[in-house]
Amino acid sequence: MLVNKMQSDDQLVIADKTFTSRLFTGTGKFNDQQTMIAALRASQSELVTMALKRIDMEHKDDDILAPLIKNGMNLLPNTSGARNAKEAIFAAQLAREALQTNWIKLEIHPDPKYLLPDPIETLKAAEFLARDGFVVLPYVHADPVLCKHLEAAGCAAVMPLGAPIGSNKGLKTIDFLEIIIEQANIPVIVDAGIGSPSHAALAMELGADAVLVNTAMAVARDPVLMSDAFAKAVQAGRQAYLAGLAGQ
Amino acid sequence: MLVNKMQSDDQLVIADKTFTSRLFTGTGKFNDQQTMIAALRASQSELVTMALKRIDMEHKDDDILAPLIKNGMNLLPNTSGARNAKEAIFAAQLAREALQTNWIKLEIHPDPKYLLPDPIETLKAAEFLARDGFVVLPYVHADPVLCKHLEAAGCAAVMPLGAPIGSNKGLKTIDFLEIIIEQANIPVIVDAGIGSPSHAALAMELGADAVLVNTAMAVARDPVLMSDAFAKAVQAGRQAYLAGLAGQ
Amino acid sequence: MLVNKMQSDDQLVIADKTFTSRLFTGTGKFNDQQTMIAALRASQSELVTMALKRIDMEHKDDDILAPLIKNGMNLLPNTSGARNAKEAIFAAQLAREALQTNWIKLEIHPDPKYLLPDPIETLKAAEFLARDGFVVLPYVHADPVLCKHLEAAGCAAVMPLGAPIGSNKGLKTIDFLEIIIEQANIPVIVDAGIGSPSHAALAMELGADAVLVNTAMAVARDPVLMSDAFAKAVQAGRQAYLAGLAGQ
Amino acid sequence: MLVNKMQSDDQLVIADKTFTSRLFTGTGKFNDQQTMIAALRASQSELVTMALKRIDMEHKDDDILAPLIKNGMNLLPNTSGARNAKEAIFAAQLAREALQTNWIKLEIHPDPKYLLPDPIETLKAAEFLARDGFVVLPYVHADPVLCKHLEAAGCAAVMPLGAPIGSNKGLKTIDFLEIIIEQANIPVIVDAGIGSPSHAALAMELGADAVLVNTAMAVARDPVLMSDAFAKAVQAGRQAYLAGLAGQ
Amino acid sequence: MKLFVNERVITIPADCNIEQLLTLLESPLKGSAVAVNQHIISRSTWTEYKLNEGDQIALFQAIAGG
Amino acid sequence: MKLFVNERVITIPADCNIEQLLTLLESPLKGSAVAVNQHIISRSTWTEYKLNEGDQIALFQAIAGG
Amino acid sequence: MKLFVNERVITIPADCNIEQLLTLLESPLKGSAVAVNQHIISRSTWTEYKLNEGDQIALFQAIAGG
Amino acid sequence: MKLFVNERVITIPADCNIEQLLTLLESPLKGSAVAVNQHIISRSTWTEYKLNEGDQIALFQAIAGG
Repeated sequence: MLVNKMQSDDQLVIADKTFTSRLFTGTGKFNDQQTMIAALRASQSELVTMALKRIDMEHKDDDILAPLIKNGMNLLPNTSGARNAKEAIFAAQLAREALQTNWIKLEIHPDPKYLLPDPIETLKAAEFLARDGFVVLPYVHADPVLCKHLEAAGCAAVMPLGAPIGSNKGLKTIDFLEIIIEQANIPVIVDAGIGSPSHAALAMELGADAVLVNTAMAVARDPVLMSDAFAKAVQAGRQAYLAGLAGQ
Repeated sequence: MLVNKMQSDDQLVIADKTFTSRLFTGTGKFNDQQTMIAALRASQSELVTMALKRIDMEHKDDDILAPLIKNGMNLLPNTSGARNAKEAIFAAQLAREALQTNWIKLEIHPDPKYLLPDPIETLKAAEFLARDGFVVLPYVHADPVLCKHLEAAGCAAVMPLGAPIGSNKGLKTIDFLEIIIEQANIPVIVDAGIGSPSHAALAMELGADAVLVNTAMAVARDPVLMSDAFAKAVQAGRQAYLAGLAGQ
Repeated sequence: MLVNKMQSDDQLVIADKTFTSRLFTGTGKFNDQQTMIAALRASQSELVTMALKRIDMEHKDDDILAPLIKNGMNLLPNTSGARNAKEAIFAAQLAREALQTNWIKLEIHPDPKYLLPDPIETLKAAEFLARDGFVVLPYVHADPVLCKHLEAAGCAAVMPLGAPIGSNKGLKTIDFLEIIIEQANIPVIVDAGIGSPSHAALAMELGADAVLVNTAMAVARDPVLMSDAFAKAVQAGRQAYLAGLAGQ
Repeated sequence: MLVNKMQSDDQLVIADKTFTSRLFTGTGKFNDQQTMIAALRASQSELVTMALKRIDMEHKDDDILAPLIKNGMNLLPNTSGARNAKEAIFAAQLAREALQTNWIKLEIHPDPKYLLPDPIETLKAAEFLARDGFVVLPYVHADPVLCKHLEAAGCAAVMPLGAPIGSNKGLKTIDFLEIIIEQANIPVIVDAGIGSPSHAALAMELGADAVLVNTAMAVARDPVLMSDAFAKAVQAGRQAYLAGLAGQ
Repeated sequence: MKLFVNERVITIPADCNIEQLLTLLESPLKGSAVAVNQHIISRSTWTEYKLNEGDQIALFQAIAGG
Repeated sequence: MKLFVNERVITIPADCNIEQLLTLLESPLKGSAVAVNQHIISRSTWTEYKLNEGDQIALFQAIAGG
Repeated sequence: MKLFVNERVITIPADCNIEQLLTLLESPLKGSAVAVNQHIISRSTWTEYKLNEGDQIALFQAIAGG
Repeated sequence: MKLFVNERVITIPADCNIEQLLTLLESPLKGSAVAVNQHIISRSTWTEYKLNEGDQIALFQAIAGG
């Protein structure tokens, strides 16, 4: 049948990995680990972000790694907390050791209020990390020229934002996402701001290759049901893109 | 499992019928009947609209009825073409005879350019038809006060528009749809203007009880794949509504 | 000079009156009468709305009438508070006696929360009042078909809303205002929801004949400065309409 | 009177210059020089952009300089056409010689289709030019972090875009303009995309210090009338900002 | 003579007309409208219209409003 | 006997009822509705309803539509 | 032997290597990364890398995060 | 003496300075900028700066622009 054929054929390749699901997820802000795992399973996500932090010797965190790996998810450590290229590079190298992966979500946000990414430091770190063998996925403003620079620097994908992290405002940068998608030769993953399944579907309809969702799942009243909703919405948006939406 | 449980329990009741799918569809504008049937099957829709017209004795139309009924779809004849209450009532009564159903999608649009509904004539016809035993689903502007009048007149649901028919512009009336949904004691079905799965998901996230889609499926490059996309998007939006979206 | 020539020629005619200013104003919600008069003067408005109420024998209101008339403003009494056609007709007739004018802003809003107008009762009252010699300006939803009915009923203008009264949300109905303006043979005055000068300018750029502003002026920190801002914005929008905006 | 008092006090200072008008203009795309001068006069603009190009020995251009200077306008040469920092620096230095001003609008856009600015090269050039004694006004994406870098680099103002140049789409970056304005310690001038007076008014209502408009004036059917409309809209938006807009 | 003005009982001299009533009540003539027993009384007849015992007078006035 | 079906003149045998008419016209019974001289004729009476000379028959059918 | 782990003073036996340190601290090997005096130490050398008196150890662990 | 102005070959008298060149070319002094062999020549030295055989002159002028 046509639909199934489409789905099995339509895979996303980034660097050495092939993804069937175009919904990437984060592991932050869930109430507890059990809910997180159940939600991530419902999302069918194959790539989940993680952070790295200095161990607090008094209050050790749960082991989050084992259940993720057990469920077959690929890990995408991020450099959150880094305020400049130097800190981000250090964080990336630590993450590589900790998680034994050369994939890195490069995040540099000097401003603690809106957590918006720094274009200058991000490009600097991306150039270094790409040469250092990393599969670099930088979180950036929806700036088409910057995205071309990052592509030239050897990034494996770009992750432009839809709206400030955690704002749930949707695709406020839609006019620029369209240009980025039009011009990119590497996958475009819309990150940040996606607050509902309809936002995720819209990003996919525009031709984004994937979306990354975290807050909207984690803080829902029912995170598992919400994650399943996102999974369906991403499929719906992708299929609509492939099926050819009529113009307005 | 939670997700399945939710889905099997979450049914929409209108008058004497119970629906599992919240995606209603139209049968217009498809390239051919075979594509239409395949698309409607992919949509999983359980209620499809039809029109009625005077038979052209020279050029008879295909029998569209048999395959729809064979596929278990409920029929919702409309009164399209009616320019006032009198014509709409006559059309409704004809449709009742032709399709042996007392369900009617009441459409009265005097203006041929934008096909916008007439509030005055629609209420007049709705009052008559509801008393005459019809299950009346009126297509209306997203006018909250009018919707309350139609509810009082005995309509089984209201079908406010998102944007002009066939425009694919999405939920341009969103501020008023929210008020209608807040105030209604009967199901609210968003009709007209839904041009993509993300639009459909958004309508469901707002709390609409169902959506009606036609043009966006029929004129897609691949109507079957698009219809499946709409099915998923409607489920996604409904689940998100039930799972409790976080605020912005 | 071109600009001045344009301004002196470009007048708005409604029934028997000619207006140089296309900014109509309301008199509600000002902190005190002195501020109100100063703000209305700054607005250069030539038509101001008023309400009518039963006199409270214990707490008599200020005489608001004298200063308005002294400043050369035309009065537009409204029927606010009316919940149906009968109450609105009575209110209009009272207003005619009280203010010795046959102009009436017809407002019928049964719902106390959003104050949205009732299309059915408004048309009924408009038909009666127009035959009874009133210059009827009905406040209505941005419903193009209803506006044509009101035009046929003999209304002197239509006053479609941009957003719910007092919401300051701007032109949420813009897609339908454009259709109303395209189809109307009587002046179109955008009422309700205009919360800032940019909203007022936008309405005029679309081709609206005038706007009515109240809340945004009255509740500003500096109502006089704000009213002057609205006066300029309305002129700016009107001039842009006349000067021919380029498409996007 | 309050209004006049406000206007005479409310001046914009950038580097060594004080502006009464907050409408900056461009000189491109006018049909002829006479219309351009008349429009710029009507706009009351005190700062106008110019470009620099290699003289075509066969087809010499009109002397545009004399009438601008005669009308008391300050000149803001731009570096348009520069594709990287090196070219922009060279262009800035040429412009300083040609126009005997150290003010420069720094524009670097490698992509000829959308003319979007390059954040990396722009910051590099800005750092150099600021140290070289220029009053640098960089045209940039609405990227708050980049704007802070440019401020630190010694720029006199930042000029974030509302939408791609010449698109007339308005403030598509509004969510980020608000953050830029909130965080900036130097003037914020919204540039590019302002297609109508209502857009200009909106930018000023947000708290922008000035706007730059060119295409929308130059390609209007009546550029003089349109320029006057923009002058009024900018004043309206500024006054509304000062007068304290009520929230929605 | 007793009658009702906006639901309150008022005592006035017999043979009073509407204009006299308004004056008694210190109510402004301008900007006012009067209904007697639900019928609006035209301003032009205020001096002729005699009020009766038990009349229900509704007295309205223009106020600030949107 | 002559009558009109959707404005066209048709000649049919006398004493014909509606169901017979539809059969003659090779028109499907299902999905159809019939009005005679502006009155809608219920499907349940199609076999009883005798047509007369000059009757104006309007014949409708369900088609695809939005 | 005294050294610093995430700014806290820790006393451990001399000749301890990184893997032994983690075991002493009951810290998981998996998902962890270690820097000694600002230099990241590759996991493959943890059993060889001898710690010295006064070393500044930074110990990191993967946690949930957006 | 031959040199290049905006890629075109021009013949001018020897010992010509920049200001003289502009005058010969009937090019306005105001609003112009000049680079010789990629170096921008300050307006204040235009009368002193002697041009040489084969110099690459780039001549710029202010024009209308956004």
